[in-house]
Amino acid sequence: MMGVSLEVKSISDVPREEYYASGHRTCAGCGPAIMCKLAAKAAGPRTVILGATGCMYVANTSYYLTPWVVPWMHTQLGAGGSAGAGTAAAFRALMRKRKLRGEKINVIALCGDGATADIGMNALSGGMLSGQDFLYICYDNQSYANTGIQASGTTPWGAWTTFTPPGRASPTGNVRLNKNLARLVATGHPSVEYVATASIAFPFDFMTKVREGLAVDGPAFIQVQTPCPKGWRFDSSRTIEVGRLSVETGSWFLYEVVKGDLRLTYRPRELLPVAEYVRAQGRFAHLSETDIETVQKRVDEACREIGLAPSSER
Amino acid sequence: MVRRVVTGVIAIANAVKLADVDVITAYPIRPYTGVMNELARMVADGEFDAEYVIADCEHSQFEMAKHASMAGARVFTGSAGIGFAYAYEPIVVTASDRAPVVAMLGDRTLDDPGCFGVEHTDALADRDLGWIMFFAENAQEALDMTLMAYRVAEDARVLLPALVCCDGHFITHVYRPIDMPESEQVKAFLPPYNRQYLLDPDRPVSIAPQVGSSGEHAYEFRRQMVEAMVAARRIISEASEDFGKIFGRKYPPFVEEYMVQGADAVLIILGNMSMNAREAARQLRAKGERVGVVRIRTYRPFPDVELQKVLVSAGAVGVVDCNFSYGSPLGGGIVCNDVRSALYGFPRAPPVVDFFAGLGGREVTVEDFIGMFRILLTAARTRKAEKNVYWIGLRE
Amino acid sequence: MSYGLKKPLASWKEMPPGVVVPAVPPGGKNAWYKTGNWRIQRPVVDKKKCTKCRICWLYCPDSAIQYELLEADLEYCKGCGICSRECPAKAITMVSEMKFRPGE
Amino acid sequence: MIEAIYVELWWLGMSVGDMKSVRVHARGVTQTSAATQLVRLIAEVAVMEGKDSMAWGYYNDSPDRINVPVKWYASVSSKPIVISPPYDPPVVEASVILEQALLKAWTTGEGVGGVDVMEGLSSKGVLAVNTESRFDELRCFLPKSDFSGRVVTLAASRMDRSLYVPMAAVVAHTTGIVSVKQLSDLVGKSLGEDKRLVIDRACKEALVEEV
Repeated sequence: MMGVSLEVKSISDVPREEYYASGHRTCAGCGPAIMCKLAAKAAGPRTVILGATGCMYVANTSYYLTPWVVPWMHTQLGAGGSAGAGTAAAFRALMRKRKLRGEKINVIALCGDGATADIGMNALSGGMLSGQDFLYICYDNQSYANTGIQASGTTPWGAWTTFTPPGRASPTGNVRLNKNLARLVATGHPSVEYVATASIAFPFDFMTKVREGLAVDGPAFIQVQTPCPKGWRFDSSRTIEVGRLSVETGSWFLYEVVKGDLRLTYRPRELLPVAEYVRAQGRFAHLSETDIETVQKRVDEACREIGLAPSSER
Repeated sequence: MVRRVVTGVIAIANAVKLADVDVITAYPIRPYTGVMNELARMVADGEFDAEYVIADCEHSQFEMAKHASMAGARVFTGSAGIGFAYAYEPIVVTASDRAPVVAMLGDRTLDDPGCFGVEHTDALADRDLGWIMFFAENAQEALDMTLMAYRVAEDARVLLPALVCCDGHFITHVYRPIDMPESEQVKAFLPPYNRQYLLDPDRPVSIAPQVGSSGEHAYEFRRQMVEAMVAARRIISEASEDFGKIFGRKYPPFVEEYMVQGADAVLIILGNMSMNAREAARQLRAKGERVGVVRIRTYRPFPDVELQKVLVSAGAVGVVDCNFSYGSPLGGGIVCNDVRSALYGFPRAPPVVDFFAGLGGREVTVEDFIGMFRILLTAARTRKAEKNVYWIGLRE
Repeated sequence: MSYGLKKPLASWKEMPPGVVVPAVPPGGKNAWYKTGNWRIQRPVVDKKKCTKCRICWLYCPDSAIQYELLEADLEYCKGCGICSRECPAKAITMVSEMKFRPGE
Repeated sequence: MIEAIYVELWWLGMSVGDMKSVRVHARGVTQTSAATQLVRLIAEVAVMEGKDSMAWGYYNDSPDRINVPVKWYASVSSKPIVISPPYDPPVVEASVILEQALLKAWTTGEGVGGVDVMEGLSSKGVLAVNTESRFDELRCFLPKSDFSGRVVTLAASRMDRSLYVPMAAVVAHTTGIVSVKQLSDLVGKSLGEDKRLVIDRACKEALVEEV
């Protein structure tokens, strides 16, 4: 099933139909909203979406309304993996028992980083182990944005959040090093055949990965970086630009792990200094030059580990 | 009809198989685990076809069940004690999403102290969340109630989850003879699960969106739930009658009465303890004392009218509470306070006495029940209870 | 109270059981939540510069840019400016809403 | 029907407590802080004057989103307030617009989105707009209404980065809901003496026009 045919190479491969329509309460310039739109386009009409509590639940389906064209259902904050596994189990059983007919139905759990890396870690791991056929997409905006920007398990070091405000006694902001979710899933769940990272700033790459993840007969996981203008504090027009900077500075990698083998799907020609990414965001405004050097060092290490030449070594 | 000697958990597993359940979500906790062990074996042996999903905790287990149900599958799950408490969040939303999940609860003491003796607090603490609650007395009834639970829960006029509560040890782990229903009978009794709104790409809907937070909609949904419970009363009666016709075992839908005719003292009880209570009543009746027992089979919807009918003419009413409700009105248990509410306002309402008994799995003997009846008979004579609450069998 | 919601509020008897709302029909939009009044600036497309690459259409978080027309649906465009910033041909300018009368 | 009873209760509250309310229209996230501070400031000045007050945001607007029209309120009463805070007071003495494009927020039409800045504005009330334009240039953006009060325009964003200090001055100056002097004292004490100048300038430069 997996292969070239699933690839979205250019805009002409992007379906024109919208399955996530206009009319939702997401921020102007919302990164996760772009993710919803692209993921739904990649998956197509025979898809069921399960949305964990978070912005993409509260902002999308506010006031007893919906922007979804395809079936959608809310799941509890810590239940993305369970929702995916439960729904997929139902479809598998019903189709096998001929109580439900027709083509395969894609099941996607759309959960934020808090819902995935923190409260939903159990359910994520359980879902990945379940053998059920669903795709778990973690849209990672690196904070609990819906509740007003609190630190989550993927909030990067040094970031301002309302739980990690830089102050006189504690000038750095967030001092916890973020969890490496995709690697955690890939390393810890050998039966998961497809794990990937993506970014909305690289939409064709992301859409291809959604299709690859759905094509696997079993659980698959994608962590997609979705810059958040409210939480990261940048102008709403810069969402894609900040996402691109993240990848081009080596602060975020695009890779896939197919049956255990990691492969970068995009290699920046020449990595930019991390300061360009950090200085583009208000949440890092309090960081000193030394702090940024610390960040650069960490990024360099990560680059070396994954096989990219760090920007400082050029 | 085949007669077999099995434990309560095996009996329920057979009900699940007979109901042709599509998805089972499992997580272990004593004393309910046996039902999942048996179902795993049945599925592995190909005795029936279901997706058996192993969950990572009760929260996931009940969430999986809810979502599978909303995707159109007939679902079985279950838990016990503190495990059910761990699933509190999914328990709330399963009902409000109107997912007719059927779960077995092996009633067990809530931690701490860790103890898997029976207590009903695990179920009763969640009595107000929109789950239909049945309390079985023995393995046969547990099997039958499970079939009933699917019939009632999945009825389009109800669409609420249902819980079959079974006392730890006394039902879950004791071998008893049961009549195994035929699958043809079950087919005649239980129509396929079919609902109007579910996760179907051919008929897309959004389920459980956020509603406005300044009071626009949530209130109406609360009222709907109340109506579903009202409908459940009707459907439970209807289904009980059908059950008797098809399977030949007749159950009163809500309360089972024993020797209550002209009784001065009536004990109200849930679950397996009713066996000893009935024996105590029989012995006292033989001595000329007018005592009887009422066993509540359906706790939600609460059998208020049925209890009123039986109890207003009684001299005194005792409620056996195998649960706790710290700081409650008059220090009573959960069942006692519900019974009192149901009787309030009746001009000749009898005094109501609460008997805590059997907590933590402590045995309640026939003699214990005779003692309770004696207290009640005194209260009936004086039309006044000496104390509101008695702790039976407690080391003072 | 209308709670600012112009959609008629149904009685509890009229609501389907459970919290269920119909999906948006294919090709449609959420008619009950229009976000055009979020805009402070609006994207104005210079048709002469536009190369029809459709990058704006791809990135619009509100799916407001129409595929054929390549203009924003002003009933929904929130004026975030991503289209303008990402346009490779620099064909989209953000212009203050105060330059346009109601209905314009 | 319920609405009618509710309005009546509200007026009862007003007659008992002499309650007056102000509504602030702002943009989500970028102006939320200014809107919050504005209503809080009015409420605080009122307390200093020995009055009772409350301030709150429209509950459904929380959490707010970038650019979404949000509403904030302050109510002030010379007697203790005896009714619970409503979500949306049906009558306000002033409608304060922190971002001028909100004037045309009503044009979105049907649905949850429509926001009418004139809604419930008392006929002799004040419409205060943060703008560099004169009212004549803004008139065309407003919905039809029988409003016959005053319109105040002030280029507040340019005057002070806080935005809320000059706009609070405008509210105090035109409605008298709190006194400008008390406001100036509180702001001077809590935000610095130079802010008193902002208040003086705002009162002077605010252009008050009859509709």
